[in-house]
Amino acid sequence: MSSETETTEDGIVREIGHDEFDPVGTLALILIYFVIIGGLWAFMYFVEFLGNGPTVV
Amino acid sequence: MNRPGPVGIALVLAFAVVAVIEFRTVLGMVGIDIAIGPYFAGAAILLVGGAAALFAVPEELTPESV
Amino acid sequence: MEVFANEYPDEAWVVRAALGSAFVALAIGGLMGLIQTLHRTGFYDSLISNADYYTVLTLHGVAMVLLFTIFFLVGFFQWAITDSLGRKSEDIRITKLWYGMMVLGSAMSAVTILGGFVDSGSLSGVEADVLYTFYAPLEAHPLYYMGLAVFIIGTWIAGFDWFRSWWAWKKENPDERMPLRTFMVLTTMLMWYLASLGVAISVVFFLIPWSLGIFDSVNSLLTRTLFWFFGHPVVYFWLMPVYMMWYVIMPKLAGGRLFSDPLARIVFVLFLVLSVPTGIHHQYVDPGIAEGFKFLAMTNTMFLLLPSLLTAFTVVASIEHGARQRGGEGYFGWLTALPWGKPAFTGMTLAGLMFAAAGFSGMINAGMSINYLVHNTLWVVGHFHMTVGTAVALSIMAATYWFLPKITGREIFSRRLGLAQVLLWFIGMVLMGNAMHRAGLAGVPRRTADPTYDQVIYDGAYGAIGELRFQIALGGVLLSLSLVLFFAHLVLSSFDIGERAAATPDSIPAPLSGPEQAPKVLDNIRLWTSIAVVLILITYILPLASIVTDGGGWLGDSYGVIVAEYVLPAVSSTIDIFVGVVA
Amino acid sequence: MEIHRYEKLWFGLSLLLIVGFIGTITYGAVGAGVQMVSDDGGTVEPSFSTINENEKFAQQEDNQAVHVEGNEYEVAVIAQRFSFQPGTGSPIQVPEDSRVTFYVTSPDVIHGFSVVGTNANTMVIPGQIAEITVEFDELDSDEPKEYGVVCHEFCGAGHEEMAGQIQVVPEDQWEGDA
Repeated sequence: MSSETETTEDGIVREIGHDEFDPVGTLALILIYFVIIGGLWAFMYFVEFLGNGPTVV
Repeated sequence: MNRPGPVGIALVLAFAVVAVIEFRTVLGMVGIDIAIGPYFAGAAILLVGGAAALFAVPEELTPESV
Repeated sequence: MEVFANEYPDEAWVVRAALGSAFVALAIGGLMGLIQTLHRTGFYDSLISNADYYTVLTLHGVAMVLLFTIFFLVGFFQWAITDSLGRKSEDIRITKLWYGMMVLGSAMSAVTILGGFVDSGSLSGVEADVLYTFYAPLEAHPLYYMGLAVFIIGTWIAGFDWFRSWWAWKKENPDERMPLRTFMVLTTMLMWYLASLGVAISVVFFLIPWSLGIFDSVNSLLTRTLFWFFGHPVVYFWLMPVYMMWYVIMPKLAGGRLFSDPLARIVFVLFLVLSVPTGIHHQYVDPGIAEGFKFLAMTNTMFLLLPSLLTAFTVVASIEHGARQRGGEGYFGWLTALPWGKPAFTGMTLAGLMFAAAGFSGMINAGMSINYLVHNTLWVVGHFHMTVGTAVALSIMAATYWFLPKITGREIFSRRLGLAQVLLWFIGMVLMGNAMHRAGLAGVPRRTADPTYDQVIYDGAYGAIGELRFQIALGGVLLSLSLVLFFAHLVLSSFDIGERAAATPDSIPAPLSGPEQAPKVLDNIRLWTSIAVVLILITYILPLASIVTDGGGWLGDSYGVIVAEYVLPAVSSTIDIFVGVVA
Repeated sequence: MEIHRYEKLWFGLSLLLIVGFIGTITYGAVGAGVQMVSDDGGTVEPSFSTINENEKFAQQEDNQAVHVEGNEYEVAVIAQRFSFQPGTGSPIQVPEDSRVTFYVTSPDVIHGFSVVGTNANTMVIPGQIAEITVEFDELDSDEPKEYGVVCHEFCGAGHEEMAGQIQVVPEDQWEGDA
């Protein structure tokens, strides 16, 4: 099978230069990551840790 | 969207195996207990499905195989 | 342009030899891991005794985190230097010398560890059941420490060898920027020189003389602190070659280009500067170290998150670039345009994903007070099996599928088999790693042959302890299967089977934002090293001074009993083993 | 040097995360009052004879906490291959609704002292006395409440046997010198 556009060995169908590339997918993924670790941190500290007494005081 | 290839299926099933097993714990946290037997059987079926999908992966790498 | 193996045959020989050593260590360590996972979960504990468990554990730790990772690193870095500077080793005899020293050192330590399995004969008394952290006054045979010293000196010479190549290249190309891979190698080695100083001082000035009976005792807290001076930055020594793969190889495999060369350099500079003055975060619950020093180590550690968080962005952006060049669209749709059929790419991506998760448990470890919750529990074991055990080990195995053809001149055996192997590792580690984290939250301790006690009931775990033990054992078995596939693949790749093609040369594409964008000061490694030294002095001088002045001097107090019980037999058995080796 | 605006945003968020983490820990120390194990416990030469002469350890009798004043108590524990004294032979008894300071040291190798299922967790290093203070709440019933204690640092063959117990007893069952 060969696709209609000409492809290189790596399957590249178009060249994207530095100025025309906005890593918007990366931003989306990493914002999700940010929300997850922020939330997990709060849960771990305030629920798991502070709720796990006795604690060293 | 393109139809997923065998590699995509194998990858999705790998994640599914993991999700199925961990999800049982999450359900346990909210008080829903599920017997361990059928749960692991389900995960095992997904694992076998993933392995089967891998056998359908062509050995030559082409853009279409992805 | 030729394949590396043909263009630099001597260097390729050393790279292959180093990788071979790494994979021997991986095989031994993996076998030990399988024994452990079945033994401590109680699924099969009749193979070894509880006492032998600690010998197995020591071998697993030393083989995996010191030998496997570092042998791979030196091989990979030798390739990176030779290939990026485009010049042969200045003196291949030196290159072979450091490799030989590392092998010799490994063999010396390995003999003493294996001696732990032998209860009688000429090897009795030759033991090193001290785990890879060898906290004094747990005592190993002197040969164990000497082996470590020889191994580390080997790595120092390797670093010198690579600096020599760079100095020679610089003389011929005075106006060119340092190639990225060379930059990564040299900054990593500078970090390593600073870090390994701690363990070298501990081993050479305290542990070797003490184990030979020259001193009666050592200051436990001092040698422990010197160990962690080295013991945390060593994790970056495992990680840096992997970061190099993620920055250099992954964008290429994805069909894209590195998003930003200057940012990659900044990340490595941050590691050079911040890696070492953090070790005290392994000692948050140690007595004898004031809270202020712990807080200082914590702030350094937290800022050390920065280079990893920046890496996450740069690397993902680079593969996104590849996906979009391959026709990917949308916020998430581009993910389907990635080359998931390449085991090297899939393996490294899964490793990176797991590193993102392990990064979170590392943040918990790094939080000074929340560390009470998890310190020395199975949580920590889960954490480092997802970092060094997956981010590093899986990346290394995956990259090998790409890397092996470069240094052998032959393509690998099978894409399918490679994919099955990396996916299996991922599944196995999610099961084992997750269960370990949760067991740790319930208070299950690490480093024990049997975590069940009459006095202890574990509760509060999400999921019963029995289920967690099952998941740990199952995960461990899947990981072992994955290792078997990996080694089968290596063996099959070394034979001519079917119509496998000869490897074709390929090059690393230029970054989107190249080195010419990076300010010159980034390449001033002397400046960054000086800053690192100053930070280390600020973080360590006062705690070390107080440990020595308050805690019984350089050598601690005399442990009469221990000397009589352990030191004297050790000395006589040293003589025995030398006699044994000579004869 | 040119840095993409998304990357600048992520750099800012990363810094926010780091500062947030350090801020949480600072809140834990200042607001919630969590203390770190530090060098307050002092040092002692690691041998039985010297440890037994140390003022904290000399006053320790059998398995009972020593009453200091008000609801404050002290317990001195020797962690050694492969037991806690007191703790392993019989449980360490402390009264409910109390503030107990543990002094833990080792005459031989490095051990751990971890009260399972709690945040009471310290290393025990020869030559150093670990000092941790914890508060035990009032009991819900007349039944004593038990906590397991484990050594969580490898200390030699037999390490997996090293465990003990703390028993929080109702005020009226407390047998120490009140």
